Amino acid sequence: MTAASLMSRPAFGLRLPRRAVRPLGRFMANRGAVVGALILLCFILAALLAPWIAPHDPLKANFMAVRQAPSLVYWLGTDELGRDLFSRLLWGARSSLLAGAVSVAIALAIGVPLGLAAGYFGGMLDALISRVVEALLSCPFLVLAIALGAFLGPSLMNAMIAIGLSAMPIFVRLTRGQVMAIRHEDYLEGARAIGLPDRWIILRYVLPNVLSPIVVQAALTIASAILAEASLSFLGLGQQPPTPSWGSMLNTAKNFMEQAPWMSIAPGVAIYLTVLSFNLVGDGLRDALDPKG
Amino acid sequence: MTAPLLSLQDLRVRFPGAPANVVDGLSFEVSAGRTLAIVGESGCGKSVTSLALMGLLPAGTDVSVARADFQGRPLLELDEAERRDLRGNRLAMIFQEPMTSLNPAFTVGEQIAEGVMRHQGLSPRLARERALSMLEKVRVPDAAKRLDAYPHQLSGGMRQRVMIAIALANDPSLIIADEPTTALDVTIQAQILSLIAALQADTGTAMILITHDLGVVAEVADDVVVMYAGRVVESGPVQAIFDDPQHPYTVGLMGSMPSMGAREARLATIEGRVPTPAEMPEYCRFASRCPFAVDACRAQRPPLVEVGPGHFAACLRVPLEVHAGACA
Amino acid sequence: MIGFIFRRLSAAIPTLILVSLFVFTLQKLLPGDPVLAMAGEERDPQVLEYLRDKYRLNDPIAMQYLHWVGDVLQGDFGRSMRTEQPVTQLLLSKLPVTLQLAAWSLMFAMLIGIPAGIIAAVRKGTRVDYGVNVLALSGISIPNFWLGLLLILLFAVKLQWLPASGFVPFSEDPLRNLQTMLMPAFVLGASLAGTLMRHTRSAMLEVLRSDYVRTARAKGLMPRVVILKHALRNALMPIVTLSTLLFGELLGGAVLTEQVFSLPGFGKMIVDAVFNRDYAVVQGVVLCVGIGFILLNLLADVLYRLINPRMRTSA
Amino acid sequence: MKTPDKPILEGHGLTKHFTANRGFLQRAAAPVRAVDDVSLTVRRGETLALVGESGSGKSTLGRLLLNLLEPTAGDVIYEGRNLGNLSAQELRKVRQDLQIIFQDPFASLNPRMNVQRIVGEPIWLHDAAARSEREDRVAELLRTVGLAPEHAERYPHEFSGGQRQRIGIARALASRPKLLLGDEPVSALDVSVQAQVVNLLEDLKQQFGLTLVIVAHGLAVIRHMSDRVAVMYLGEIVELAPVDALFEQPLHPYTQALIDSVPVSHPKDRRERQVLGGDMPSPSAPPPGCRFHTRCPHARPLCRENQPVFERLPDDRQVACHFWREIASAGSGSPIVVTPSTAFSQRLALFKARQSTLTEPHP
Amino acid sequence: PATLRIGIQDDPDMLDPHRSRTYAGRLVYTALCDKLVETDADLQFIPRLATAWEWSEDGKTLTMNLREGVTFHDGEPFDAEAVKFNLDRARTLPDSQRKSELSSVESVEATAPTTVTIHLKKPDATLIAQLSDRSGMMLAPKAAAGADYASKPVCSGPYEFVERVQQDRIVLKKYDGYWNKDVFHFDRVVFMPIPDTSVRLANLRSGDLDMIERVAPTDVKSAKADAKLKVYSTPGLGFMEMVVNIDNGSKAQNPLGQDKRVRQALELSLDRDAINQVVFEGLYIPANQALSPSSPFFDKTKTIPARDPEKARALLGEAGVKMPFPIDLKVANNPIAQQIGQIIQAMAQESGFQVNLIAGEYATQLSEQQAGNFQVALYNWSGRPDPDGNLHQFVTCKAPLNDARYCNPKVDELLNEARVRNGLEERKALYAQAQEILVDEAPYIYLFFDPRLFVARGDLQNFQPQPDGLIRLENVRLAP
Ligand SMILES: Nc1ncnc2c1ncn2[C@@H]1O[C@H](COP(=O)(O)OP(=O)(O)OP(=O)(O)O)[C@@H](O)[C@H]1O
Ligand SMILES: Nc1ncnc2c1ncn2[C@@H]1O[C@H](COP(=O)(O)OP(=O)(O)OP(=O)(O)O)[C@@H](O)[C@H]1O
Ligand SMILES: [Mg+2]
Ligand SMILES: [Mg+2]
Repeated sequence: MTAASLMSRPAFGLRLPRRAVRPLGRFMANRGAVVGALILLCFILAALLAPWIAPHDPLKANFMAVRQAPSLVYWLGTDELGRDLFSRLLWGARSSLLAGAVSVAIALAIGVPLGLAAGYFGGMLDALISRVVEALLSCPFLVLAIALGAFLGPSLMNAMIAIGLSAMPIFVRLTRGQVMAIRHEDYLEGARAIGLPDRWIILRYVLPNVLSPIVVQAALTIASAILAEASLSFLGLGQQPPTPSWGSMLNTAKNFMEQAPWMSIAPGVAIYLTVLSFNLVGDGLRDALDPKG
Repeated sequence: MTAPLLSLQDLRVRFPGAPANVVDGLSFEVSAGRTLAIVGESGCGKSVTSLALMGLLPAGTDVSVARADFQGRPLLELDEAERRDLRGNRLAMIFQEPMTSLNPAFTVGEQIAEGVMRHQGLSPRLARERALSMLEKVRVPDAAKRLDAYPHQLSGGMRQRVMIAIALANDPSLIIADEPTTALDVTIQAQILSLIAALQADTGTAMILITHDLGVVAEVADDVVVMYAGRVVESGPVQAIFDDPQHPYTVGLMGSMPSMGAREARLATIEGRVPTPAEMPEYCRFASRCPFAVDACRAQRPPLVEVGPGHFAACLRVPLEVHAGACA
Repeated sequence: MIGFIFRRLSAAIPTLILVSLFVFTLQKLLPGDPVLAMAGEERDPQVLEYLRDKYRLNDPIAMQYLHWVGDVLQGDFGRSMRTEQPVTQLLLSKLPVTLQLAAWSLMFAMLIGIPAGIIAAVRKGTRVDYGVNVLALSGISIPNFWLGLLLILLFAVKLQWLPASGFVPFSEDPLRNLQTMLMPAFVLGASLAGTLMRHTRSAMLEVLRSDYVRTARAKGLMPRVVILKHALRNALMPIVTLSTLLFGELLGGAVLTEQVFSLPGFGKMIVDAVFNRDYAVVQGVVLCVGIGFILLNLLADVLYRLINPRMRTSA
Repeated sequence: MKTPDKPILEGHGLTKHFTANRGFLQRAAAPVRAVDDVSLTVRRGETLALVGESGSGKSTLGRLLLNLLEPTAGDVIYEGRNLGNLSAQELRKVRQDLQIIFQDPFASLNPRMNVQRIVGEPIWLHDAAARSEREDRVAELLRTVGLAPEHAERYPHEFSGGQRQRIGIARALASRPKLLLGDEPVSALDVSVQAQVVNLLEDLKQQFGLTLVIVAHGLAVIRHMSDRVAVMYLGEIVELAPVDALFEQPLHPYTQALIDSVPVSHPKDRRERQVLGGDMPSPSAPPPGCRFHTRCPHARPLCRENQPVFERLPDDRQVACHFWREIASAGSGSPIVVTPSTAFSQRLALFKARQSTLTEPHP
Repeated sequence: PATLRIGIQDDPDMLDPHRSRTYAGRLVYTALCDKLVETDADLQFIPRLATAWEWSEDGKTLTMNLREGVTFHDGEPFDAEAVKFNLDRARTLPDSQRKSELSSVESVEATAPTTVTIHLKKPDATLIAQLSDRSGMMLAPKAAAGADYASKPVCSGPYEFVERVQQDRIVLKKYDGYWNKDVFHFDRVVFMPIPDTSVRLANLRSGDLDMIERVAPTDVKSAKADAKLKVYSTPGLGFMEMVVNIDNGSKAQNPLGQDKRVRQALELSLDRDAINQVVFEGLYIPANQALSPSSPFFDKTKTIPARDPEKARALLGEAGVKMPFPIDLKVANNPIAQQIGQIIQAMAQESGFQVNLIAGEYATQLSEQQAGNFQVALYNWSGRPDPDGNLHQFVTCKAPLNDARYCNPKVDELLNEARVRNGLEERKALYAQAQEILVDEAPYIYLFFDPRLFVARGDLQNFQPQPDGLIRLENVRLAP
């Protein structure tokens, strides 16, 4: 880098708002991202407020009202056991959003430290971690998920663990790559020159500076995790009855695609919108956090 | 003197959403065979000026000009197709970063030949021959072999030579060189500068040389425009600028260059920094850093006044020794 | 190049060992007795014990692993416990289906995703960009099994334009093969196309900002040439990586699509094998997919070298 | 200027080879010989400059001296102690004494930390001072480098390049170092700002009795700042001499070429010049014999075969060239310096005078 | 078309009747392998490869006359030696799954080319039934001696093996040398495993299949409404039950396992009819015994108790358990089982139970059940023609499928006795007595007999569904 190229970056004014505000501003300027965030907010609220806003008990079967089409009583219709789909949809938001969030949390919790270690220390450790990640990557997701689901017993938590584990390699790779990219940055060398211990440098210097692509990837992974939960439900490995999740609702609904199409429409649209929103938000984050704009 | 090749009056550039013009009323002329240097600190709008002339600014950028006459044609009023025909043909550019300005995926021969084929309609074979002769012309050793080399196989100096070859391939009448040597080592910088000088003498091409290094200016320029924050603060023949700098900014700039002679006293400094676009005042943009500034400087935009033959300065307080010396 | 390929392949050995160890560990962790699962309604204790011995299930896991490695090194992947078919034969019979499905859907995805990504990047911020993006996201967001069923109901049951299932090898009846592949390839391709489009878009945006694209424009080249030659060539790197990754994923994982369209591919086989605890098959498939992955990565690297001359000399 | 003689830091036979990590089972590439068998002494209180082309190993040598890189061979002696033999504990102590300033003011500060934390961290690490005490120290340091204490709450991106470089210097000073390595501390800055930082470094050196090692390729700055200059080429020091001697009578042909390629400072000085041809060879495959022979206008067969010794000459000079005597008398080099015009000198004097009467403005 | 494509639910396991275990396999064997004895729609035994059979007075010798002129698909002739080979193979092959079915056989003797004599250790009333299933299937001896038999089976049925693509299809073609080939009208029969019921039906409706088995009850209505399709249904032999852990490890040590009143209460909390309506569209047959109405052994006297939550609560109170009484119910991870589980959960709740559903995939469920790691499990049994096959191996003390570890010497005695008696009425009485005890002690709570549901294209003629669910293709043809 030369003087000129460096200085041609915009000079930041002291009276300009802080950088923290700027990405937010850029994010808010992105219409798609804002719409996505609003939809998500609605779903999150729905999930949180489900006990209060759900018109019916999501678990209460009504054998007199099996598979009824949407009506004034049952806004979105009822399912194969006569349970209110709208209420189940609200409650299902809990499992599905949780599935997304927790799996990504698991992936992050394992992937990021491994990636940090591999990228920062390099050498044998890096080789070892990279090989393991490669091996994990070549082990098909569903094998892992089925095996884990079978091993731990099918449940939402275990589906989340499986999804998290299989999403983990991406984060290792991403983090490692980012760390490699900044490993020789002067501020790290400066930190070493002061004599700061590696642990501290990784935590205070490396991590914050590799975080933004990770955040973006996390948003996108949440979306795929929600879909993955639906897939696992299809194989009977996701959220277990009678607790609703969108995936399991859709899975049951597929047996009644013709007799009761409304059963699949509600969870289908919910999944679609959520995944779409997470993707939109992820996109927005990426653009907002990318200094190159 | 013949009619200038390019005559620019009152160029203004504003980026969408920006609070002030990045280039604000820039005027200059370049004649065939001459070298005009544009000097100024980083961020003062030098590159933006060159991109505006080339028509390469991002879409949506607001560019206005009172007059931009290039070989008798209104440069900024041409439509996109006409400008495309001009670019790389009559009007060529050399960029600052030789390491990133060449496409890593194609051989240098191809990258030179491409422009030749585009503008001269030569066959690939002839274009390749032309590329070879261009490489020889910019004194790339082993040119025939290097023709099929990829950029990454060349050193920075070599790459900059290739960039020059690309620019010269269609015998342009004007070359805009945006800091062509900044990224290079001193020894390589010297090579490139002397190459450019020699080629220019050969072909009679006019050149706008953008730089922040006064040494480079001293070395090759005929005329100089000193820019500060998007405006011209001083312009004139190179001798006049070096021997008779009038604007306080020019004086400060020259004084802050350490000399190669025996060690002297402390360097002069210009305190403060370039105002950001948000802070650009309508009045003299240097006023906030100028040790000579008076209230009048903050009241109006100082006009460019002729202080010598062809030598202009935009300062209310020139000549300094008269105005400032008196009240010092 | 040959030397490079050889080196890469030998470097893949530890990965394969890890993959196989990994599968063995998973297998060991799996609950459920394979012999019992196999026996189902018939549970003669003597027979169960005999089968356990026969499949070395009573051996320590390390021994089982060593035996298996030894056999694999001799080209023997064992036999399916469930049907006694040789795993090699099983793999060979499923591979064409899986490969075809993967190839068709990837091709479909590329034909849609890459041009769409380029257009979106070039028209960044316009309505075209938004439209393409929303379409791409839709492709990503619709669960495959659901879309698949919907298509079957529409095109196979209602309209009767396409067969609902019944894979026919391309060599046997190309037309019929295309017909059976159309819907599954669309279902899989739709989500891949979305992913590809988005990556193409961001790679293109990145490249369009680069200095050499500016140089190309400064040469007065036509926009078409600038975009399709100078920019795309360089944006291809991440696209190639992604495509090979996606292809690799398809090798092991078009499970739901295969299920819905009754395609006898790897995905379906592996799900059944895991559920039935047919370990030899699981191991065979995973190893095969692992090898596939490694070959794909190799292919990606070879392609890199073709696209990016910088990597050729730094081999 | 008097040159104190006591060494503070010595390098003996320092060598650094970078081997690219090629991974398991892959052919190793030839190592990059970034620094090859270099010995030099840094004297207490002096300013030593390392000059050379890009890739000649200046930064690597600097980092070796500061023990930021593990040498492939050779020793670094700091105040009589071999750094290679110290325990982690002792090394940490030594780290306080040896600090570094980086070239790129945009890359050398952690963008996620505010100035208070950036500058306060070394104090926290080495002194375990109380929080308020630390804040006072930071404020004082900021004042020392010409920033306002109020700046402590801000983040690096809120500063201009020159100000950031000052923050970097403040951080380096925070652990009360004895020696400061500047790795191209001003070359990323605009001339006007560059001058501010050069002046600041000189002031600090006086104020704290620092020893400076300046890595640079801008010769004018070197000339202005340093006491002695070491010229590097392809991982080796080819000439080492007091600054005036070096600039007035360069002995090594490479030094001559370097000085010769500096642009003139005035259009009147334009002249035909002898431009050094070619590029620096790759450090992973340095040429045999004298490493400079591929570009040297005076090269003879001997240069191709024998590596010249790094000869010690009178007047505190050292040079590594077989034929320096003949070449030196050939009389190349030594830049022509034109005295500035009276108009300019007068206005500059006026400018400086005005400047100093104004109180230092803090933006 | 001369091909019949049948969509089946699961992929069969190895195609060796002596070693195979799956129900799906039996579907294929019906076309591929002839057996000595056949059953008709009323579950009566009728001749097939054996044209006649006769019991000795003491019930310990069975003599069978064999059909003449029968050849295996590879041309090998079928004779008494072949029968001996097959029965011996089924009894002695180390991994034969038929050993227990033929455990009463002491030796087999080819007394003449077309006569075979089977000597038994003790009388066995179930033997003919066994010989009407896989134990009585005749494989070509030469081929069966080879190692690769399972992947290329050779029998003597109306259709011979062509190819198999695992999980995709099993193709059979008509065997020209079949002794009764004129009543078989398809040149080829293809079995295609498609596990998902809705996909299976969709394939039938799109014309990619000609016939499907195990149709989802919820799909029956729409299939009936489709003029192009025809629905077949007959009561089956298989049943669905809840297995209660009586004495299998620590999970049995609770009132549910120890006190029959709690189990009775659980049963009383269920409304089988309601479940039938909600889940099965009323197509299933509620059960409280192991013997289906289609079996001659069906006990008409056992009426299904009506749902009675009050009484259930009272029983729970008597048993002294605290309500709500928590129980774990294991269900398979398929939609039907889960629906039933959820309904049971809802119904039992009103009777003072708190049912906790635990879904598991098949293999795990099976091991856990055997290991005693369950309290109650929902279980399906495909059914056997002879009552012994539906009772003895579940409820006698040492029986292999007795996951409940229920043990009542009286029951053992009755069921063992029923094995060696030959008269229908005599046996019927014994089974009735045993079931009396079982209903009272309720180690197994029977829920439903599943009907055999098929859907085929409308122009398929002469197909007759049978209680065992197997598809017999005699005379079946497409309308011209
Ligand atoms: N595309 C753009 N959008 C918005 N602002 C821009 C853009 N390009 C440049 N600028 C701003 O315009 C101003 C002038 O930039 P320019 O690149 O012309 O400076 P320069 O004089 O060439 O500096 P240097 O010496 O660093 O190359 C800077 O403040 C820069 O931030
Ligand atoms: N970490 C590293 N790994 C591999 N090679 C390196 C590393 N650091 C430096 N090098 C190589 O060592 C040689 C010397 O590098 P060094 O940075 O010391 O040069 P320099 O003189 O400081 O150059 P510059 O003026 O460009 O900063 C170069 O060829 C460089 O590519
Ligand atoms: Mg610029
Ligand atoms: Mg350096």
